[in-house]
Amino acid sequence: MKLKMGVDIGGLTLKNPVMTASGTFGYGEEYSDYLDLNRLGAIIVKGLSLEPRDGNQPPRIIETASGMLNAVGLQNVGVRAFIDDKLPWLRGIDSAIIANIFGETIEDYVKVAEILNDAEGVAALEVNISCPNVKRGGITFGSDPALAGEVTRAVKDVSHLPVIVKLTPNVTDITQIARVVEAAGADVLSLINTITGMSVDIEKRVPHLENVTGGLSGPAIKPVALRMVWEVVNAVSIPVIGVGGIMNARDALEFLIVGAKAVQVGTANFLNPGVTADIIDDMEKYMSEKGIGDINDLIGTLKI
Amino acid sequence: MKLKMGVDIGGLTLKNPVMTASGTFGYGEEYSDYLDLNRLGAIIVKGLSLEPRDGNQPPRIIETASGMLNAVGLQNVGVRAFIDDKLPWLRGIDSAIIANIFGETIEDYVKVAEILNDAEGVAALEVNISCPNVKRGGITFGSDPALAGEVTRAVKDVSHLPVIVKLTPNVTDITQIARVVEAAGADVLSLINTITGMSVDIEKRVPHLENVTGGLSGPAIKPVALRMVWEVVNAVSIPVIGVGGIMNARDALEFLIVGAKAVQVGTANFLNPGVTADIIDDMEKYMSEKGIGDINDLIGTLKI
Amino acid sequence: MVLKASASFRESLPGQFVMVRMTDSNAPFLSRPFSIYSVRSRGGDTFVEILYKVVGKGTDIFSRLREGDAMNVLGPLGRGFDVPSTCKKIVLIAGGVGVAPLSFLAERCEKEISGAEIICYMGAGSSKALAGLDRIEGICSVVKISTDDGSRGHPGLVTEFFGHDMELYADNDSRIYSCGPTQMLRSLHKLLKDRPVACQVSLEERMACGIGACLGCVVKTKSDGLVRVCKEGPVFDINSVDFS
Amino acid sequence: MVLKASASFRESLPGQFVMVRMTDSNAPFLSRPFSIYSVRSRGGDTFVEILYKVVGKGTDIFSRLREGDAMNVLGPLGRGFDVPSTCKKIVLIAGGVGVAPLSFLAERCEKEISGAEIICYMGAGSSKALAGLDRIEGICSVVKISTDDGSRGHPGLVTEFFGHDMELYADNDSRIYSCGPTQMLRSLHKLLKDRPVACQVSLEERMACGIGACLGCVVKTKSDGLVRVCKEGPVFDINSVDFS
Ligand SMILES: Cc1cc2nc3c(=O)[nH]c(=O)nc-3n(C[C@H](O)[C@H](O)[C@H](O)COP(=O)(O)OP(=O)(O)OC[C@H]3O[C@@H](n4cnc5c(N)ncnc54)[C@H](O)[C@@H]3O)c2cc1C
Ligand SMILES: Cc1cc2nc3c(=O)[nH]c(=O)nc-3n(C[C@H](O)[C@H](O)[C@H](O)COP(=O)(O)OP(=O)(O)OC[C@H]3O[C@@H](n4cnc5c(N)ncnc54)[C@H](O)[C@@H]3O)c2cc1C
Ligand SMILES: Cc1cc2nc3c(=O)[nH]c(=O)nc-3n(C[C@H](O)[C@H](O)[C@H](O)COP(=O)(O)O)c2cc1C
Ligand SMILES: Cc1cc2nc3c(=O)[nH]c(=O)nc-3n(C[C@H](O)[C@H](O)[C@H](O)COP(=O)(O)O)c2cc1C
Ligand code: FES
Ligand code: FES
Repeated sequence: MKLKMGVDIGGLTLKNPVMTASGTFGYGEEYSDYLDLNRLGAIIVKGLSLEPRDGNQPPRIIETASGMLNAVGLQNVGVRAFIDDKLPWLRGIDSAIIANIFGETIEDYVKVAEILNDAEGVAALEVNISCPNVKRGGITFGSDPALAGEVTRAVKDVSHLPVIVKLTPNVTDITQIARVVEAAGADVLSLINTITGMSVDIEKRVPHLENVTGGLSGPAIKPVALRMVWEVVNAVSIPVIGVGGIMNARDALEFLIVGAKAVQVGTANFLNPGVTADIIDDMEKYMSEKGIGDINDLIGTLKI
Repeated sequence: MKLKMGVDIGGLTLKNPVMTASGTFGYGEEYSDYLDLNRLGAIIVKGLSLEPRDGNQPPRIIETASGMLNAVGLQNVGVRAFIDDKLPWLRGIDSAIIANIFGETIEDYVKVAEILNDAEGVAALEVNISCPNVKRGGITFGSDPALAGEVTRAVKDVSHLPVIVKLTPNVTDITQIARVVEAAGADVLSLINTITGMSVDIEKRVPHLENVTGGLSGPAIKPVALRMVWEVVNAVSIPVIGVGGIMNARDALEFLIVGAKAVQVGTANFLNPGVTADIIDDMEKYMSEKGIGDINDLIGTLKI
Repeated sequence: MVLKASASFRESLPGQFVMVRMTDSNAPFLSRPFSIYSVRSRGGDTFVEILYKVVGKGTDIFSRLREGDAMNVLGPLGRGFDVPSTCKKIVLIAGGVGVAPLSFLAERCEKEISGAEIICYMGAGSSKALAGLDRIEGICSVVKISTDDGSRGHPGLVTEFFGHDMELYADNDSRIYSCGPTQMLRSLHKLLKDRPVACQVSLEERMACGIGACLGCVVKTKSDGLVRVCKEGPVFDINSVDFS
Repeated sequence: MVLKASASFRESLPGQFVMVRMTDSNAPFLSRPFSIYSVRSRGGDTFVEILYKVVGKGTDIFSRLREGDAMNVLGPLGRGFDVPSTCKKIVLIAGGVGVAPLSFLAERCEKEISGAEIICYMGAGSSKALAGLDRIEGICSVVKISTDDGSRGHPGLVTEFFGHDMELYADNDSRIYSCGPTQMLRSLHKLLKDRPVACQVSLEERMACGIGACLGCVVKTKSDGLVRVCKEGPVFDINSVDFS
């Protein structure tokens, strides 16, 4: 049986629902020795800002139980260097290339989106709204419904590309934010970004991270991600991409079954750089075993 | 060197800062074969409601990566049966007995608190505000600052006991709730309760829990709990008790170092029923090694 | 798997169980419950044996352990089977590894009830899944085998096989004990529901603590609502359980 | 620890490292980086050896593994030491298990640079912590030992010991290579900062991916800001690193 693995999300057609999560797959090339990048549904690159950024001082990462905290601080080469130095290589890959963007003001987001309008080879934007808004006292865009809506609308107004908005889990009611972002014009939602956490070195009595707090990722957060995806799928009508703690096909399938149209694999890439290819293989195996010919027939089939 | 392990929290003096978390230690007696309960700083019993409750249908628990989800649904014998059948036995234990209480309306909380005023042997109340308010459309008391303040004030108004309010982590800004609850008269804060999560059986395509979602506990959530305790310690001036993912003395020490005056051990009791005694022993060992004679000299000593 | 354990296990009753966990590892995270298959003393040490089937993550990890690996073993836990002082026919109905507590029970009955005939109905998916067969054959007068795929013994469900023979066991001088998948116990319940014969079953439910504290392992009963399998069970009178 | 690995490891360069993780286990969660201590071929198989010290959770778990346990090994990774084609004096300064990559380097230098004298300064906390001593003694012309507690060799820091001898190594015909705790490299940097001698050091930082993707492992450099230890390093020219 030939399996149909393709999914449509907000005007974008992916050859399969497996994407790599922003910040965990570099600019793609870092992984080219470890798997055939052409197999991926999409590659989402490290978050891009208007100007290059240095990020936080080390130590930037620390392991936790079934997870890790990172405080990389959004270090990146900047959107222009991405287009000049990284994108040409990525154009050679037959997989959707998605640019993850962020800013400290709404104008920053808008400018990055505008610059990417002219960049050939970018299939969509993913807007990371888990960043502090420097103009509004540092509250993150993603934790305030009004701000989340504003930044979404601003990017949608200028961008020619499908716009995915990536939600933060550090909120009381993620469906509220999801609905506002949908109303503001987002084509797709992706969730979750990392959960803020902390870890302490009891010998030195200092935080393990120079930045004090960091973002928790990995299998530890999967139950929370899955719950939020399920809540959001039931609250909006645009497609939802599931992210958070996916280590293998079984984990990915849980997200599809609750209703995610696609998934992103993050931290798992660090433990096994070829993991996404394994996930696609094992997903196909599961479908064959269950007699499911089209992945779309699996999506959203949770029985309650 | 004789170590000073006692701590004062909101008018309550504990022989040491190690408590057992509500819902994970039954009514104490279940553990009497496995450790000397007199060693504990405090025992917090399973959450009590006005009337006995059956709780949710099984399956109620499922394991996750370094954690577990539970949807016990607050099954309990009811506050009166607790006083009649469980408390007499607990009075024989030389450790503070704390009654965890909850309700579906503010009146429920008030009635349970009033009934416990007359119960000899209860050292304090811990008010679980992670419950849905049935009168206000099911929004949980703990995720709405106004409701959290209201229920706190209502319990404080009637209770003669020190009142600990237990915060839920499922909020955007836990410091906001913490400040409101402090202003409403809480003597102590404890945090965190479980984080809402979900898990799916991909063979049957059903949720693993009959209740669909459940509360995530265990080491997976420790980084989130520690971050929230640190945030709250810096936001309020009443004592804070740290809960979430504590498996050993090292974990417990992290919470004390960021500023918690005491800790609660939850899920770890399931894996090793004698774990709290080990934690107290190892905490003392750490203090001896570091030459810290009084546990209060360790609390809040994080260097940033 | 044979586990070296504390001397307190010598008092174990058939039907009681242990909670098992790897020392110093969070995988699997929770302890796993297993019925006690046997308890033996050798040279002052006590050894608890369990018989298990690999069905998921935890049992997969256990199956890759090697001699000498350290485990935490909590027990003996729960309520065991009631063993009568006299009885003519002891009927055991085992599904798969459900044979483990029944085998322990059969050993005990053989020792303690003189003159009782012990008959075992043993069912499994296929002949390969008939774990523990040799030992129970050594204890029982008769072992009647059935397999779902017919690869050995009676083809079909063990409860069907037992159903055919049921009239052989008089209500007043027989005792029935069963352990296996819930679906099997449900069928047995249907078969027996009009008869006053004494029948006890060992139930399974997901557990966290095993000692009655977490309230995770409840099962529905007819008159007491939701009760804990680890504390009020795992052995229940079949008529007290609400199998609906 | 000796790891059976893919043939690609035959191309490993001294100073390169591997990322090691237990197959099918989340404890420790992240892979751990270790310098390659040696690479050997035997009967068509390739074996990578690492020399490690138990300092925390991960290394503790590794130390309890047994022959035949499965590990995931990623590598060879990063930038190794530059090995000159000619050179009179190769000076190695090792702190503790920092001797591992230097030992691999010494083997290579002995083979590839004819007539070079290889001198090793080896320091550790105490005589017990002098792991890998025998092997490096077999390769180098001289091994000069120091221990912090004076239990063997020169009492004091290895950098002090080297400092006394420094004038023996002419700037233009010597090469210095070092690996050890950051504090030690910082002292070495101070000692050498006014001299134009070629010195390379191998740095350590916490890593998640080991392949340049996570940006977790950065270190401050004088002219390029924060760069990745796993990709631009772990070997750096000592003068390019900002030790402040
Ligand atoms: C009192 C008691 C005694 C038991 N005795 C034995 C025994 O002697 N031998 C034996 O092989 N097994 C026994 N079991 C079942 C055993 O506990 C489970 O098979 C085991 O926990 C599965 O762990 P896992 O990680 O391999 O599977 P998981 O990955 O957790 O799950 C795999 C499958 O097993 C099912 N399962 C998991 N846990 C349980 C459970 N506690 N009860 C029922 N089904 C479960 C799941 O629904 C799933 O379908 C007993 C269970 C109980 C409650
Ligand atoms: C390129 C490179 C090569 C290395 N080569 C070797 C080697 O050949 N032999 C060897 O024994 N060790 C080597 N290390 C260090 C080794 O990676 C750490 O000792 C190991 O990861 C500690 O793991 P753990 O879980 O036991 O300790 P943890 O519990 O994670 O930490 C225990 C202590 O070790 C420190 N530590 C942890 N990880 C690192 C790290 N990546 N770098 C520096 N300090 C760390 C922590 O700060 C803490 O004080 C190397 C590190 C790098 C980056
Ligand atoms: C080291 C690291 C860097 C990350 N950088 C970004 C980023 O630049 N932009 C973004 O939107 N998300 C970023 N994330 C979040 C991931 O894309 C993902 O949402 C999160 O890690 C949860 O998925 P996981 O558990 O599979 O890792 C980063 C995560 C990690 C671990
Ligand atoms: C099975 C179970 C039942 C619980 N019941 C209660 C409860 O009745 N009241 C309450 O306030 N918290 C309850 N909790 C939450 C714990 O007290 C604790 O806040 C949480 O589990 C986090 O701590 P841990 O990670 O150490 O378990 C329960 C937790 C578990 C796992
Ligand atoms: S397993 Fe915890 S109450 Fe039964
Ligand atoms: S370890 Fe990931 S970039 Fe170096």
